[in-house]
Amino acid sequence: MKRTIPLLITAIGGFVLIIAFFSSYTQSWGEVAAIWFDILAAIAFILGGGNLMKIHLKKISDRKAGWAYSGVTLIAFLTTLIIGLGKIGVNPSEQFPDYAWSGSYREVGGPFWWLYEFAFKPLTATMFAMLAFYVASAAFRAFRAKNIEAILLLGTAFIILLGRTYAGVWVTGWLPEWLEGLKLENLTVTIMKVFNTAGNRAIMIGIALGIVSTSLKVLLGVDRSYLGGGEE
Amino acid sequence: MYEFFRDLDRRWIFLMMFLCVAVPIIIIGATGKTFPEEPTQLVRAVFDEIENLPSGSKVLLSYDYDPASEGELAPMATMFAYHCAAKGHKMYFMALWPVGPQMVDDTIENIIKKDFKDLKYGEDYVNLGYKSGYEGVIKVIITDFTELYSTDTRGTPWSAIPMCHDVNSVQDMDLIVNVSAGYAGTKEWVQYAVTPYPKLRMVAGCTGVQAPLLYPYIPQQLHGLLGAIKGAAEYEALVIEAYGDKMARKDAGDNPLTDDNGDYLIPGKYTEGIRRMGPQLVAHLLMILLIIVGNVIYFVERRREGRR
Amino acid sequence: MRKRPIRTSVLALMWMLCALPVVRSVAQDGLQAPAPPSQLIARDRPWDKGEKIDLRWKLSPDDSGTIASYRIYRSLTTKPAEQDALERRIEDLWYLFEDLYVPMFGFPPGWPEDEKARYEFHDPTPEEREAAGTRLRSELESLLPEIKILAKSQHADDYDYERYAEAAIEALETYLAAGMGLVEANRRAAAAVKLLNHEIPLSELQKAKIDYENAAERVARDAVTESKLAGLFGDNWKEESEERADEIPVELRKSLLDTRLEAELQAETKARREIATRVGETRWKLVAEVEPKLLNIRRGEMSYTAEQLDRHQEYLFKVVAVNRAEIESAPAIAASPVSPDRQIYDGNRLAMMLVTLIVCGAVVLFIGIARTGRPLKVRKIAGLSAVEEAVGRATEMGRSILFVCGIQDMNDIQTIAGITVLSRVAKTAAEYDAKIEVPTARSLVMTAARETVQASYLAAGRPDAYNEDLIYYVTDEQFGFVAYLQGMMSREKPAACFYMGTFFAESLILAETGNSIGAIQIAGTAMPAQLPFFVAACDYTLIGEEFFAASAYLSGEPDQLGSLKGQDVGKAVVGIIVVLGVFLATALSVAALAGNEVLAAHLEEIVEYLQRVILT
Amino acid sequence: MKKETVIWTVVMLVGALVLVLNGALRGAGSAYVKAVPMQFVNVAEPGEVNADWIRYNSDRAFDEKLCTQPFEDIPEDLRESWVRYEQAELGEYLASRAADPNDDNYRFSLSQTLGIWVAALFTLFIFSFLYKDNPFYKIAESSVVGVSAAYWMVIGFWDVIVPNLLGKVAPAMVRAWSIPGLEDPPNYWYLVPLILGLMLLWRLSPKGSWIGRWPLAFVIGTTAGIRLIGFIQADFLSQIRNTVIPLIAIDSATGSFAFWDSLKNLIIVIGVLSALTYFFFSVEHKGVVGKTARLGIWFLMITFGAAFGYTVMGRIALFAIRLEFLFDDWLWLIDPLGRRAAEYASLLWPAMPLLG
Repeated sequence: MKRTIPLLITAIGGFVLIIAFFSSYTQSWGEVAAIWFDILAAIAFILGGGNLMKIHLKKISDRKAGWAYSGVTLIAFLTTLIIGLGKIGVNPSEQFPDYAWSGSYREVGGPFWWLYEFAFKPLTATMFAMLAFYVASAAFRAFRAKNIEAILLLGTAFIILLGRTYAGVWVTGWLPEWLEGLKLENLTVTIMKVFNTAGNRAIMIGIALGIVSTSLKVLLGVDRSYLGGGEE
Repeated sequence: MYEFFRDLDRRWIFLMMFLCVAVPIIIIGATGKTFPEEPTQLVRAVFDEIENLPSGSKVLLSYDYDPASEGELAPMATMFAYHCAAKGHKMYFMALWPVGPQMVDDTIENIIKKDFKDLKYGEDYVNLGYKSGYEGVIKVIITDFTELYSTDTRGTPWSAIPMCHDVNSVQDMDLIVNVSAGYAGTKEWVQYAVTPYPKLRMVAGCTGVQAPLLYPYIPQQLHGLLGAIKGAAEYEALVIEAYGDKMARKDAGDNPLTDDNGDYLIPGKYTEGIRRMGPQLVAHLLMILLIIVGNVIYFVERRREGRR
Repeated sequence: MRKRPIRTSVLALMWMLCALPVVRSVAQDGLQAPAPPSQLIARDRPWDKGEKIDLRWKLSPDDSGTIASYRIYRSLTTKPAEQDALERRIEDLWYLFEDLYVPMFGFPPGWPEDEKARYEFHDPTPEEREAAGTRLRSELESLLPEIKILAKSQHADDYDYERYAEAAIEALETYLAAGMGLVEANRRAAAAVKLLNHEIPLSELQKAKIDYENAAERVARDAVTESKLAGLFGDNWKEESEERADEIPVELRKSLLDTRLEAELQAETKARREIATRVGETRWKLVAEVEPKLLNIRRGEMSYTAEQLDRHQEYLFKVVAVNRAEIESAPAIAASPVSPDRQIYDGNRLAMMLVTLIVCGAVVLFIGIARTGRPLKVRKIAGLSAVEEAVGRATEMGRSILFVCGIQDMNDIQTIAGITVLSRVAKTAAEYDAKIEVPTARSLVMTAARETVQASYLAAGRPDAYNEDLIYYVTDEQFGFVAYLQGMMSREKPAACFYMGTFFAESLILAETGNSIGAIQIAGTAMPAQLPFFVAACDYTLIGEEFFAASAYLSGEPDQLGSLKGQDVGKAVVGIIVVLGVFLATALSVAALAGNEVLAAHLEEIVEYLQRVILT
Repeated sequence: MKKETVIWTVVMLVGALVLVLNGALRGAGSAYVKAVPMQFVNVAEPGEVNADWIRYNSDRAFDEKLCTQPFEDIPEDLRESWVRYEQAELGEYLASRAADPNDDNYRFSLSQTLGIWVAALFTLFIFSFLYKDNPFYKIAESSVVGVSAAYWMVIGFWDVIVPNLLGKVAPAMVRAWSIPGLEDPPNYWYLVPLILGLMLLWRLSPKGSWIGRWPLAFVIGTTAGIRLIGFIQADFLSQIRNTVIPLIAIDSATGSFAFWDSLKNLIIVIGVLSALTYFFFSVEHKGVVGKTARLGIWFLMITFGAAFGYTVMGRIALFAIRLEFLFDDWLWLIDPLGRRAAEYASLLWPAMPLLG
């Protein structure tokens, strides 16, 4: 029972949506399912957020190494949550000035906006920016011409890197007109349009097939690891 | 020497990267000097597409990005708006991303309201705003705008916007300009607007990550593409070349100011891409250098091992 | 040796294509109107969503060289007359409500004095109230049955607004029952009628009317406002006046209001008069302009499918021929109006359904074959044999294993695939008694991962070793999650890192951090943009389809391996279609180059069918 | 180790001193706002159920009798007002002060100044990880986890739960509370996700946690169904369609044979087919298949190289923007946009002659 019903739910949910796609009347069911999923995911925040609080509270109460940082996390979490859910410091919306709760929780100038603009955004954007450094160290360490495959990878990257700056123009700008196709900036375009297109297409077709077969395995109950292993 | 590089602490690489970006930013920021740009074919195609339309053509500008990608895309958005305004096109702004309208507003405030004071809202440009539904929005407005856009962002009814009177759908546009940071964006515009209606013309500006996936569409479905900051910089160079006198800072008598070399003094907001190409160029050279050094080490290593 | 006959026959075929006779038409420009096309037939397109109508007509008898194209028009149809009349009555009723409100009930308490002046009403006498109330009541009573019919009609059903009609009827009935005295009942009834009025979809003709009126109104308004405000603020009066509203003198506000109302009234009257003169004439809308192709000319007829129609409307079509001098012929008009019907099955997707059946069928078939116990041969994937090695090494070193299932939610197949890989890795880890840590970026993924890992420990016979707290939620934010992972990895130094799922920019941050702590890293993703970073920085990478195959490999169960064979059938299908399609497309351009237009036209039709119908 | 600590302490102290001086003497990192009064008037007709609020100073206001009097004279229940603060530049602030010293439309903003400093410090904290893991990074890391988890929860609540769940199940309540413009009638189908959600939360109870598997099964099943169809339509078929290209291409302008395009098409077709061969699972990569698969790998490697090159561009731009934020908004080292008056433009002016 505990395992059969979920398997049935999975199979019925999936196959109904597949069949619905082919009928004029039911084509929108897929979108409805997507909205329902969003709602489920939003409700699941309670599980995730609760888990987050539990872990950090435990660290603090156990006085584990670095428990003070757990304190920072908790304070940041609760402050943001209260300000955001309570729409603190937010003015009403312009269409409904007499409804106190009608304003946007993200209103520019409000406390939640402040947290977004001066904490969330710089922190995440800086994490993103660290990639510039990692890209450099990866280029130094990993791009070694060990074999033909590696040479192709780094050679292409090399051409693109050069071709996408003014340096590319310097290096090959002297080429005569009949060799224009070999100018770095044009070579870049050819690589992108021909080789890159072919490679990407094959990957995409393969992925689509992989997804079809994975989905089928899930729907048919061949692969049921998410429900916990083979045995009943 | 060889040992030093072989066991190089990656923090040295980090430091080099930092310097390669920081120093050019400060030098360029302080002196205003930049590298020259040599526009490539694709960027020229974008420029020509807008430039060759007769003045007064209808251009749909869809700004599908958010603040996270502003660095790469805002210069393009700025330039697209400037170019269309300078050429006298009618601009219809819209967005498929929830924060897109803010990006549009920024552009309107900083470019149109400051430098094109005689353009009138509703007659020369309009901000149609954001509608949710990703590519679904494109599928609808390709045949009928009013089904989704009954009003603009200010709440003006469609029928009360003068420049919308002879517009029923995207098909009435002479050109689609898209600035895109991902889904939904250029790919969806190509798939759901240009592919089924091949008479439509479209140019786009996109982030570096997206560019490889868009090349397959050029030039049949996508008539020009600005790829990442480099594309933005080249496009800026082209527009400055064509409209430098209009764009330049003005003296009291409304004459354009020039520097010692006779080049126009262009306000900083129009050279963002060009300025950013400085650190970009130096950093790319560093990357190339790193790849070369890495390989030299590798070959020396292999030879030494072979000798053993 | 074996291939030569094929090559020879292909060459022979191409040679034959080139040698076929060439048809050319002589262009002849005429200044007279061309002869009209004939026998236009409009029919509902079968098996569609109820938005398409098929048209078919015989070409104009004129020389094909003179006809440039055919223009297709459809009428802007109005609704049935009764429907229209009823709508107008509801509209009138709304105005009546508006007009009667104040005379009946007087002004609400606290209404400002000068507001009263705005309505030009006086406080009504009891007799006036009585009379107004009676009139409203009788109007309503006579209209209510009709509204009820409307609410139950097919029309309401189609447009999905019967709930509004029901609500309106309910409110109106309450109103009639409550008598005239209740202000609140009156308010609600007025709102109900307004709602009803608002919800009835407009016909295209009505839409055009309203647009026209609005436009006239706006022009009149701007004309009045601009002159006055421009005097005050200059050219940029619109923006300026909004920013410096405080500076607009109160008298100017007042005079603006008066002149504007006056101007609007005049404009509206004028617009109505103009529209009145146009009503009754049939209005046509250009749908498309199509050029006849060579095959159309040979067959003497053409077809076109009008799309994006409303299945509740009736459409009349006409087709005219246009010659090279842009002169239109007399029209061919379809015999009667048609409206598109909706069928239960969407025929557009027939080809897709077949493809789905073939691909899915192959997978199911091979799973079935595998279950019969027949041995299946599949090749090795390098990265997968490393899984066990990585887990083993972590155990040896006494360090943990890190497993990340991407940063997307459970509505992404890659996450599900990542979880299935997790189940195998967790089982191995349980057998080796290694600690496995699974931070997740989504709450639902945490839930699913807990189920999975718990089951794996159970399957490995070590349910007691399972620790729920090692599978935990961090944050939904991509870079928040990465910031945490980066710090955690550099502190705890896991010996093996698995990245299996959807990754974006964080791929390289993870891989580089993992590299700096010397962990064995195995990645699997189907994100083409991130693959290069994993390929460059990880020890093993499962590229695209390999990633989905991984769980089948790791499980080693025969039916799982069967699905891989099924996938290969899918790839073979791709290969066949591509080769066939490329051959046809090539033949098409060879024929075109050789100037064989007839053959080219036939081939073009086939290639188009392949691309537009089968592969959509 | 001790020496390193000393060096770092000295560096940091000097840095902090410079920052404080830069902030105190030049005002670096300060932010300004413009106060915009927001005035609204209810111009609903009598008998209208809903209020109809308009900006007192908008275009529409000129059509309303109520707006022909000074705002203060409008009855109190028919008007609402507050002040909105827009971001402004130092240049505008100084200009308005110079024009009229009593004008307080432009103001110094303490909260946003503080914000800029917090943002700048967070930026530095994160970058400090590049040297090595340290307490500053840990503070930034803990903050970002806490703030972002809550941020997404707030978005989930206001953008999903309220409009898509409560707004469907109990629209009257939502209308009276936070979305007055909500028009939809109740749609009780949305009780299904609500019930599924509650089943999911059942996990929190000690007993019957298996109930939580039902919603999970629903999610996974529907996902599998939607993606199966979606990928066949969008990726599988459309990519095959795009590969149906002639090996002999025609120049559309002249109508003659186009050699280079033909070659490109040939390479694309070969590339797609050979890379697909690489993904074949049934056959070992030996002999002809092995060679074809090898060719396929080459195509894949070129694809990866191209993606790498392009992505690098974006990453460097992102880093450049963080530095611009630090140098421009925070330190006032550079001023490429001309946002401040000349005397605030650059700290580097003594070095200008050297830089040319």
